[in-house]
Amino acid sequence: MGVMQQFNEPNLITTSTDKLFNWARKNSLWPLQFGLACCAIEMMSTGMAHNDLDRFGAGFFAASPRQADVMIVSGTVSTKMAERMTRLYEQMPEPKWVIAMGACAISGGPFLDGYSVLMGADRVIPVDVYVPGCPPRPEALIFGVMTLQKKIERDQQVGYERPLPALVDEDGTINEYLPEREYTGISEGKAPRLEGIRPLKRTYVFEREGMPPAAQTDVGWVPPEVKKRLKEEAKARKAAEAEASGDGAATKTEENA
Amino acid sequence: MQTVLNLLEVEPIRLLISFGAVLFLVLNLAAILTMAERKVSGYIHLRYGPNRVGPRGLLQPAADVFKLFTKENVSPGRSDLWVFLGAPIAMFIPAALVWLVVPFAPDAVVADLNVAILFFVAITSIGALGVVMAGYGSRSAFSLLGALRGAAQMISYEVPLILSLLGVVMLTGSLSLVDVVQAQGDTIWTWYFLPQLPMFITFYISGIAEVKRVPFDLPEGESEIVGGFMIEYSGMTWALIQAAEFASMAVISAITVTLFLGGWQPPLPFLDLGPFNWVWFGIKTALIMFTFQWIRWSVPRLRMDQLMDLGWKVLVPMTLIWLFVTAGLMLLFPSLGA
Amino acid sequence: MLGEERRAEHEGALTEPPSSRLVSPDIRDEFGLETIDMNMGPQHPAMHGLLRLILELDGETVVRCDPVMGYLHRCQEKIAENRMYPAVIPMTDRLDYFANMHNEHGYCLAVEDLLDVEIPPRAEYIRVLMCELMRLASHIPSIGFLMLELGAFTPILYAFRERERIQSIFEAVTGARMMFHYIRIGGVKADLPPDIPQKIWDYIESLEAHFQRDFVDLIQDNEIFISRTRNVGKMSQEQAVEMGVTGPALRCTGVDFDVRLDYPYSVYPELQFEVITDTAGDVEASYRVRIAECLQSIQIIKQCLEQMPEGEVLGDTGRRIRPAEGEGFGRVESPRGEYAVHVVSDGSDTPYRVHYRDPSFCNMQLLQEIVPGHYLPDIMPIMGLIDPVSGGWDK
Amino acid sequence: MALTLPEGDLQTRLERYLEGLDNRHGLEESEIVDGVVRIVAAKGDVPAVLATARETLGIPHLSFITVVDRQGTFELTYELIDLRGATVRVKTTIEGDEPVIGTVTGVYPTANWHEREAYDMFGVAFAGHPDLRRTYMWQDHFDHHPLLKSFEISTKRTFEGLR
Repeated sequence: MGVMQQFNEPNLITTSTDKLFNWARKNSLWPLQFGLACCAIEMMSTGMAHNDLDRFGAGFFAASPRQADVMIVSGTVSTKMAERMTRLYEQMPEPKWVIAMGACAISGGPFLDGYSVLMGADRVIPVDVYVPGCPPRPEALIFGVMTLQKKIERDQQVGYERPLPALVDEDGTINEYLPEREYTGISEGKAPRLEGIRPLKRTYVFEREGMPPAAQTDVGWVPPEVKKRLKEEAKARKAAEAEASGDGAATKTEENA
Repeated sequence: MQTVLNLLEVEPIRLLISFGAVLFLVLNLAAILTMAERKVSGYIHLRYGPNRVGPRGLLQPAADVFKLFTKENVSPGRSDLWVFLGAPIAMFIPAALVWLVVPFAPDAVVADLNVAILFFVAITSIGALGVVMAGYGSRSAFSLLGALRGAAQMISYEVPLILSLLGVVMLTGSLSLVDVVQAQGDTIWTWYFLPQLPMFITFYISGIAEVKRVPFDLPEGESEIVGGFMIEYSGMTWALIQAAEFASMAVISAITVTLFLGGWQPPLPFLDLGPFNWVWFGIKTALIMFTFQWIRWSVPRLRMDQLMDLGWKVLVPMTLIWLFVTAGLMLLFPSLGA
Repeated sequence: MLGEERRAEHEGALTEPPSSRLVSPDIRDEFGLETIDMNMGPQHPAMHGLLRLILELDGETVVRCDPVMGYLHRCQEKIAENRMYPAVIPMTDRLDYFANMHNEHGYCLAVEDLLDVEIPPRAEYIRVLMCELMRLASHIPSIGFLMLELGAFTPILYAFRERERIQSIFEAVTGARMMFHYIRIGGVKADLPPDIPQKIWDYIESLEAHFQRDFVDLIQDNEIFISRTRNVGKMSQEQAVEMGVTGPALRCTGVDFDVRLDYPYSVYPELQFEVITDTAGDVEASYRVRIAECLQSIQIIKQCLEQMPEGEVLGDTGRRIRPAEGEGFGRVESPRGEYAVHVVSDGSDTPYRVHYRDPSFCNMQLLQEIVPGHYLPDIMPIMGLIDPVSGGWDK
Repeated sequence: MALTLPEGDLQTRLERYLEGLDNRHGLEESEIVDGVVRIVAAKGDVPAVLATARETLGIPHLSFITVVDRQGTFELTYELIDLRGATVRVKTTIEGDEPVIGTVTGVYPTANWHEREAYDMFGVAFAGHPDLRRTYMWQDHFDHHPLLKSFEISTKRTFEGLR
């Protein structure tokens, strides 16, 4: 799209290509074959004979994210899955859209209180259409797909200002624009930890022989002698830290003096 | 006008123009066949299939193609870029090249080679190269497995494919496809699929295996290795692979029709349409392709070892035996040969 | 038994045990052979949800298979501890989302065990009726999934056509397509609408008429289906019992354990049905067990409709459910096997501890036992044999 | 191939199980309640009791292992069923902040994942377990044992707050 973006404002070329490409994109929305939980069954029902999603050209469920256009987040996203979901989202080629299907994908739904449940898919990836329900009926998902089609129809390559989140006064004037939400963090490594809960001491990491590296970070029961050694190591480390900080404090006082 | 027609007689220009026409046909064929596939699957599945885009959903392939045109073309970070991007081209060119020797009608063939069958055999076997390139270039365990499966399968099934051609070659005494069609005559019982029935079946089955369709779609194996060698392709490169697959499927159907089902010949003499005999060719090719799709939506997939068993333990011995039977009959009754 | 003659005909076609395909590590080292590690899932078309398999492959032969779970861990047990007894029922719906009725039933049985509440007989019959409809709505798609994973796309659509019809019955009775919240502590939420028994009867009759055509004739004698499933995932009775397998996956080895008969609950003792077993213990046998169980379910539904008494549908539990201190157990036969619930009460109106024994979780231990030695594409039919559900094994 | 399931009348079988377990081990409590053999054993005896149940009495199936956090002590319930109507419920109590108990994976291989689950959710360590990893949670992201009563989630929904 580099050629088109050299224009500063919409003209005949950009608007007509917009029309063509938006028409093509909205009529050929291939969802990623990505079933998360209960809603996946209703998503499957949508693709099946009774509610035939293929009528709208959206019936080709691509198994590989490289060939998909829209990701239907169908179900509860756990923190363990959130990283995988973000990676799948990043593996999809542009342009791409996301439909959050069901209460869990919108806000966490009935599992909102859970310790391992992400409170909505939009905490990690940008969501275009929300389809409420638990689970939504197939008709609701079809309505969601059609809503997404309407959204795609409005898309422009040049001269389109994305609506920013804003604080609006009572008379409708915009008071202040809010910064856009940044979707970083999860895909780079760790899911956000729960705060305010005291970590327990009874977990240890150890390497298990004969397992591939991916499985080695899991926890296992540790024999007492190893446990003892680990404790000693931790104690030594703590002592070293204390010493270092003591040194640091000492140097600081020297500088001040 | 006359000069233009005269120009068409000049050899290099005629070749170029007719090749352009064939290329146009091949590229459109992929789009038409995806639509046909979705409609046929719809009827088998008791559903409608695409029916919102254009009249009865007929513009669906256009939407798909334009969408794929504007899709981002991702190549994995660790991929071998030249091999990765060259693979779809290496798959598409052989599929399109074989169309050069397919006789659509008595005078409508791009190049009436006297070694057309050898050309067909040589060019189709290049297709395996593209699969291996795609699998190797993607640097993914799934695509590597897919490529290994693809290479093993296509090379194995090349053998029965070629052996099953030989009966026809022996009967005709020529390697030219035009000669083959003309030798079959214009009545349905003189076509080669009757005297060469085992060869016809072998060619049909190994043809399906050659174009990697269900039940032989192990290199793709959507539910096992998630698309196999094409797992990492997106946008236009993926579309090119799909186009190559559909083009090779069409070309295998066309060659089946040419070799065993009388090419452009009408089934009965009074149905001869004269210059419009290519209609017969089209109808027969479409029927064969329909059976491919019918099988596609009806049966499960084989496993690798079973696939090899079928190829080497059933199809190859069958063709070899029938080859000897044909040769013996031709020795006994010399009138059989051309 | 269905197709027994064909089995005899094919005997000896594939007698090589899968373990003989494995090369021992010493030989691998000696010839410098390398294995590749492969991750299958959590997003994979054939993983029945979010399962990740860490595989070690020698060519196409699986050397080691290590299932990793937890991608759909939804804290069901913790949330149940923080909710009142009746409010846990809608959460159990979301456990094994192909067997919602059975989950509710098991939980309600456990709480009723604590409460000693009288359940009206009509409610019991309605519970059994709904559970058996649910079993149909689970077994038929599971056959479709098995075929889908083998590469045949069409049976899943026929299966979902039936599921859609059963779901419309559920919708008429309970008001929801999937998450019913219908079975309550002490009975069921509401009586059947007046025209529903006739509708169920008509549907069951029509299903019986075309069941053979759509799900048996289309699949059973297909040569490729037989070669892909026969002697795949073969296990002995000891192995299956040792690994804690229950349900169709256990019954296909020949152990006739069925909670409905052996640990009778509800009105199952009053109904006539058979426990379906098969001797082979492979994927094809499990397919045949599922098919025959569907026919048994149809018979049970018919008996329920014929014998159903009139009367109340909800026993008196009081407005506020507050069981005395103690423990309650409930055990039902879900489509995947033995589903058990253990509820511990401390006298307050929230359970002190709820533990679900989900059959998907326990049956999945089979994977690491029987997959090594099979080819990579055999994992898919083996998943079809176990037929786990993501919400079940991850809770 | 063929597996023999226990036979005979339910009541005699229950009595046989009770007797068999009672004779061999010093049990703290043992009784038959509502068709269930209920047994309370000391922490150290549990693997031996289960071994007797499987090897001598022939109870083939371990249904589940429940851990209950009694704040200070952990209560474990092993539910054994003989697939023919009889149930043996073995209970034990573990004291202390770092609970350890012997594994029963050698007796009932199916206990493997049940013990992993108990370890993940409660931190109960099973000594001698071949592969004691967490089943559900990640060490990298989560270093709590969530089903402990000391671990509280945000909302508790009861009538108490509403009235």
